[in-house]
Amino acid sequence: MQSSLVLQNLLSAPVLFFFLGILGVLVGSDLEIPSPLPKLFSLYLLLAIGFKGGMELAQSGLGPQVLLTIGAAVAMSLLVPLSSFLLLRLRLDGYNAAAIAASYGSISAVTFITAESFLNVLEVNFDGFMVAALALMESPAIVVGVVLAKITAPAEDREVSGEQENGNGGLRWREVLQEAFLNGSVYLLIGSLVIGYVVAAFSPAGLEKMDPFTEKLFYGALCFFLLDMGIVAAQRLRDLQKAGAFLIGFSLLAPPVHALAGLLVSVLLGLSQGNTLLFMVLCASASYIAVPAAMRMTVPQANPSLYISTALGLTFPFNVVIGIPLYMVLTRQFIPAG
Amino acid sequence: MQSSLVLQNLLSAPVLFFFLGILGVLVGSDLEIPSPLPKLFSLYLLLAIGFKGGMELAQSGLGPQVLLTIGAAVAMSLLVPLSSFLLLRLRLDGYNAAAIAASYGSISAVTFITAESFLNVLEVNFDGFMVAALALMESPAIVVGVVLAKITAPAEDREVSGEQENGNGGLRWREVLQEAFLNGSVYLLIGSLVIGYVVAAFSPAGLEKMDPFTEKLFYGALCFFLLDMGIVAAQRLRDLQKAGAFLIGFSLLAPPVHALAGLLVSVLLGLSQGNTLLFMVLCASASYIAVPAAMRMTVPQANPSLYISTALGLTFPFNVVIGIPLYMVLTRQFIPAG
Amino acid sequence: MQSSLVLQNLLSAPVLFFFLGILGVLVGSDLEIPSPLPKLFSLYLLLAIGFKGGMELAQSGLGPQVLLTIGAAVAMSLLVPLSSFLLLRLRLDGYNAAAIAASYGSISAVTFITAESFLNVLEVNFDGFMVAALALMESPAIVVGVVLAKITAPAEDREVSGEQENGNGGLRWREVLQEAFLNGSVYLLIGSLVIGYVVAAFSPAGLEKMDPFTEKLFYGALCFFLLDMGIVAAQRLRDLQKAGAFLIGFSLLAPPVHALAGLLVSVLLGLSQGNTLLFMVLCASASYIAVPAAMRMTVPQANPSLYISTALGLTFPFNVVIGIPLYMVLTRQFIPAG
Amino acid sequence: MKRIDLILSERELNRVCKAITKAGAKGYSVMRHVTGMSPSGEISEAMDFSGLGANAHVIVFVDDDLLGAVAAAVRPLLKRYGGVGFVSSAEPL
Amino acid sequence: MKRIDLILSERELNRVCKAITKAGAKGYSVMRHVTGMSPSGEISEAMDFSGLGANAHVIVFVDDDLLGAVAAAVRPLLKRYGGVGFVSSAEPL
Amino acid sequence: MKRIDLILSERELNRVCKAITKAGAKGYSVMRHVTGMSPSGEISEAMDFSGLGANAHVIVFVDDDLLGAVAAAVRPLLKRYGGVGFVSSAEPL
Ligand SMILES: Nc1ncnc2c1ncn2[C@@H]1O[C@H](COP(=O)(O)O)[C@@H](O)[C@H]1O
Ligand SMILES: Nc1ncnc2c1ncn2[C@@H]1O[C@H](COP(=O)(O)O)[C@@H](O)[C@H]1O
Ligand SMILES: Nc1ncnc2c1ncn2[C@@H]1O[C@H](COP(=O)(O)O)[C@@H](O)[C@H]1O
Ligand code: NA
Ligand code: NA
Ligand code: NA
Repeated sequence: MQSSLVLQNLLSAPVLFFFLGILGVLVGSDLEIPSPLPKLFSLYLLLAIGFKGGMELAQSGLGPQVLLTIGAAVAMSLLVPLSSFLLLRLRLDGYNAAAIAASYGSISAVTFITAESFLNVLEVNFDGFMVAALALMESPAIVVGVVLAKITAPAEDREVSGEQENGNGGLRWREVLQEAFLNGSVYLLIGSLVIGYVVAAFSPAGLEKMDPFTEKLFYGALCFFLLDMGIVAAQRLRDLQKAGAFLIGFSLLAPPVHALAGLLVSVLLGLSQGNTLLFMVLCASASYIAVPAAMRMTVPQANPSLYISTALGLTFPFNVVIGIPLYMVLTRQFIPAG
Repeated sequence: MQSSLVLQNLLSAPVLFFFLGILGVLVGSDLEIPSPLPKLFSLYLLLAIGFKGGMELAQSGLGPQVLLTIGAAVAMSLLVPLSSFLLLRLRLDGYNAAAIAASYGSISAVTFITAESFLNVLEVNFDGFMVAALALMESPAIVVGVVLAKITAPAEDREVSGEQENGNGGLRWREVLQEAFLNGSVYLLIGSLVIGYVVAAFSPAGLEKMDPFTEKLFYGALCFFLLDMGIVAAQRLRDLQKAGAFLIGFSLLAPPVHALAGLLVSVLLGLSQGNTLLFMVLCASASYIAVPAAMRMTVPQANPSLYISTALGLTFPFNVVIGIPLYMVLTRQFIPAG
Repeated sequence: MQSSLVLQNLLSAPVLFFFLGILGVLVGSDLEIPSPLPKLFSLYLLLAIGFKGGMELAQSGLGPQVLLTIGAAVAMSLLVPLSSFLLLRLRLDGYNAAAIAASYGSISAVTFITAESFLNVLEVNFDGFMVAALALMESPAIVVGVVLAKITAPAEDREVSGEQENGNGGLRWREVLQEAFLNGSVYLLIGSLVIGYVVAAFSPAGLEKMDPFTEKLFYGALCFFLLDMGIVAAQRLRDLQKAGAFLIGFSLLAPPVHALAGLLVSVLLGLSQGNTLLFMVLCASASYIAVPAAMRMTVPQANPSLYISTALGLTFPFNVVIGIPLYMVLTRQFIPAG
Repeated sequence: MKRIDLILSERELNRVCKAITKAGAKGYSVMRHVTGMSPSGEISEAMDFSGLGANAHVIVFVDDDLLGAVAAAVRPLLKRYGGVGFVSSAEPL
Repeated sequence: MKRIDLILSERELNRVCKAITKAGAKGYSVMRHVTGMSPSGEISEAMDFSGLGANAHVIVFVDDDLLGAVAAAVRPLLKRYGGVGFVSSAEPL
Repeated sequence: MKRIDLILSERELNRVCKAITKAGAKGYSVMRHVTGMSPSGEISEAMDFSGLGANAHVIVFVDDDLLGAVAAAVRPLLKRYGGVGFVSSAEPL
């Protein structure tokens, strides 16, 4: 049964288009999706997933399990970067360790979406409030990362970076929070979630009219975007030689370990099979959009090619290709079917 | 009942996404929809609205009421800029008064589309020929604006601008007409209208195949575009300090006044509730696409930030958020339900 | 009956939008679809047509008629450039003759798609394996073109071009094959074909989810893209004065002649009416995407404006407007209805 | 040789390019979607959907003796519609 | 006059533009979506969807006496975040 | 220092960039989607969807002693595929 799930994932349209993108780079095709078209798809996916999540949240309501799950998700997004940092610090300087830890504490919306599509094909249910968990897990890790970088910074650096632009440390914090909570993707996701909630609650006639855009088109648009993600991930693979064996090992072992932690929490919370898989995927995935952008601004001393190439070049493909079905196998082992 | 209509509009998906865009700018999110993606949505909306309008025009035919309504629409697009000009001239020089008057005489397709969506949600019918009125109201105001600017130009200016590039004034007229009737958005709208008409009349099998693109997708695409319009409108708000209290007052009072004039005409023409709302919206809205582009070429002495920031930063949000439900309240007062 | 088919094609939405684009350029409208939006539509069309073709191929299987048809298609893509070259060599130097011949040996995916839409409206069936023929006809002509250019190159040129960048002739071949088989559009088309096949065979649940994207949206997206193709083709028309009467004649006579050759082969193979039309269109159309890009790299001595302006400015409009219905008339003459 | 840098609104681009050609320049290059700031305000890409668009940057490399003609052709357009122009020295590679 | 060419990551563009204005320059122009290479690696548009984006090219024409102020304002930003700056001579058209 | 401006078709961009690097330049910047005109015709963005694309503008700042090497590496490519190159003087900011 295990291998059949992996195979089923490998042979689904989104994953196949992801491979097509990777293969294109490997064989040297000049296929490219020119900027800003990928941005169109990423904005679309965030808007659609947020809207649908909010809509379902309005239907399920904000009961105790919902709030507990969301709380646990936020807690994981604080714990994962802390433990990752301790491990990464063994081999890396404080700046890079903090930036990479922040990536792994945060999440990848596309991995989450791919997991949702996987569940849809398997006809396993999941709840809209998991999107709220997704939205709230994006930002906290950024704050943790910045704090860790500050704490471990050599004394003289701390002086300089405090002085340089703001004259004091206070303004700096505004920037960190701005980057963490108001960057475009977090903002659009949360905004669409709220809109979906409000429309479902107050003008449900609008839901049906949104359906062709946010629901029907979704799967195809995901395929198109994963094609591009394949191209980009493959290009990132080249940077990995700079990363070294330690980081490569980290980026392939962190996902299953974090997924196991997520499974444990899900069992304790009594989540359904579908929600458990999504929770595991949230813990296992690493951010290559919001966090890198924030780290570049707030911890410029860290090397972007390290945190981007690991999160995008290894962890993302691992989760999309092997991780998701693997976590489903584990879910079925430990969680009774709904 | 009145307040419930306003609320219903405020809580609809398109208006909520519009607010999301405005809010993004106000709180300092870096959410942006990079160029040329907004152009994709504006081209799409024009194509879809034109096609659907033409299709329905073919079904309703070109009876006397249709022709009368269209004639009245064109007349309004000549009268509104003339009266606006007289008012604006009290405080502004001839060039700026002419350019702003032209904006308010012309129309905003997105406001019209939002009103259509509003009617759809209320399940109030309207006719396809209103799109023809929309299309024919875009251009005349441009010609009026240029004529007004010419007439009030100081004598020495007239000389120079006549000479400068063409050697004579004749060629200049070609340019004005070109800008008025052949600018991209007017051309695409009228072209799609004609195509919709022809397809409906001669190869109706094509209608059904166009439906997913022009009809199903429409509401979601409008939401996406209004998100961007919110961002752009909010950015324009900053320019308003240059405009001064007189212009700000004008941009908020002109819409309801012009809408009332439109209501009067609708009553005289015996239009249905749905058509009356659309007619009022056409009169009340101001152009921030075709007219500014034309004015920049033909009346370069006017200051673009004045006519764009009023039409886009104030009049557009006013109409979308408050105007449309307000005009609907008035419509229900004076027009018997179909 | 003949004229009614031509008229039916002329009055279909895709062809009308194509005319709208042409007319826009002729009357001087500033309507434009800014880059990279056209690329979005061309990538989308390739992905959708490939996916649908692969899906249908999985349903029909790879029987002898399928393999024979595909074999004949590849043979045509070798023969057409050879015969065209002999003719073109009468008036043109070897480089230009080879490059133009390669264009006409290869195919135009948009012409093929337009023909499919035409058949859909007529409710005439055709098979998914014709997309495989399309995919496999793109590349061989490129190789033929390069070989012809090499063979007819003056001795001293051959030396230089062999030396210049690679030090030897071997590497050069890699580049030719790379351009022929791995350029973006060929790669995406074949890749999507394979994916469609695999998904249909192994995870058919995914087919339905792709349907709104690849099937429903298709007709409208084709209209949008043909609007742009009209603009581009009209702009290319201006370059034609450089081409001269001989080339203009060639670009208008080659399509029907090649279509007749295709008809002959179809009769011999016993193809259905729908497949015959598509086969004729493949033979008749000329490439303005993959081949020009490849020729620019591998035969830089040829003048791009010659091969692009003929294929795009004349042959493409001819096929879309007159060719397709004309070939259908012939098909009905010689092929019994299914 | 001289290198001329012109920065102006995309709307007037066609006119300026025609003027450059008419003045005898053998070539030029255009970058669109240029944003910028000047005493008359900030130009962003935000209005791109309206076709009012952003700025364009035109580069023209000309022989010294053509500079006068190009300048004479372009100056009135910059004056009428706005935009700036600068000249520096350059040599063919 | 002087022509200043700055090439830096789009992420820091706002800061740099503010610094230029604060230093007293009357205008500048910005080209985005610039890619490039430097000793610290290659910058492509591939990550554009992430907002990490590519480089931007900023051109500032200033009077000679302002060069010092603009340089002083921009240099620390280039040093902190990366990016390069060059100066050449130019004259108004 | 020298500033080298190259304008050429996007298709050949990779080759030219490689040549520049191989010649020893430490960095360069690329602007794509450049349109233009030259004696051999007009280049618009109209063919962009085909990948045949428009022009690219490459800027390279190099020390004076590297100019020769870069010029030698780039010239044959410009000659073979088309494109132009110009050199001016510049100083680091
Ligand atoms: N000093 C300057 N340096 C660089 N670019 C400038 C300068 N002044 C103006 N510009 C550009 O030229 C455009 C038009 O200028 P203007 O017509 O003065 O508004 C501005 O939007 C800027 O992009
Ligand atoms: N010598 C150079 N010539 C032209 N552009 C350069 C040069 N060095 C760096 N750049 C550009 O400046 C960007 C940032 O440089 P850096 O901060 O050194 O990584 C690079 O990505 C290039 O686009
Ligand atoms: N004199 C010039 N000034 C600026 N750009 C030029 C000039 N000549 C050519 N170009 C640019 O270089 C490109 C290629 O030139 P060519 O290879 O001569 O066709 C043209 O399309 C223009 O964008
Ligand atoms: Na995570
Ligand atoms: Na109006
Ligand atoms: Na062919």
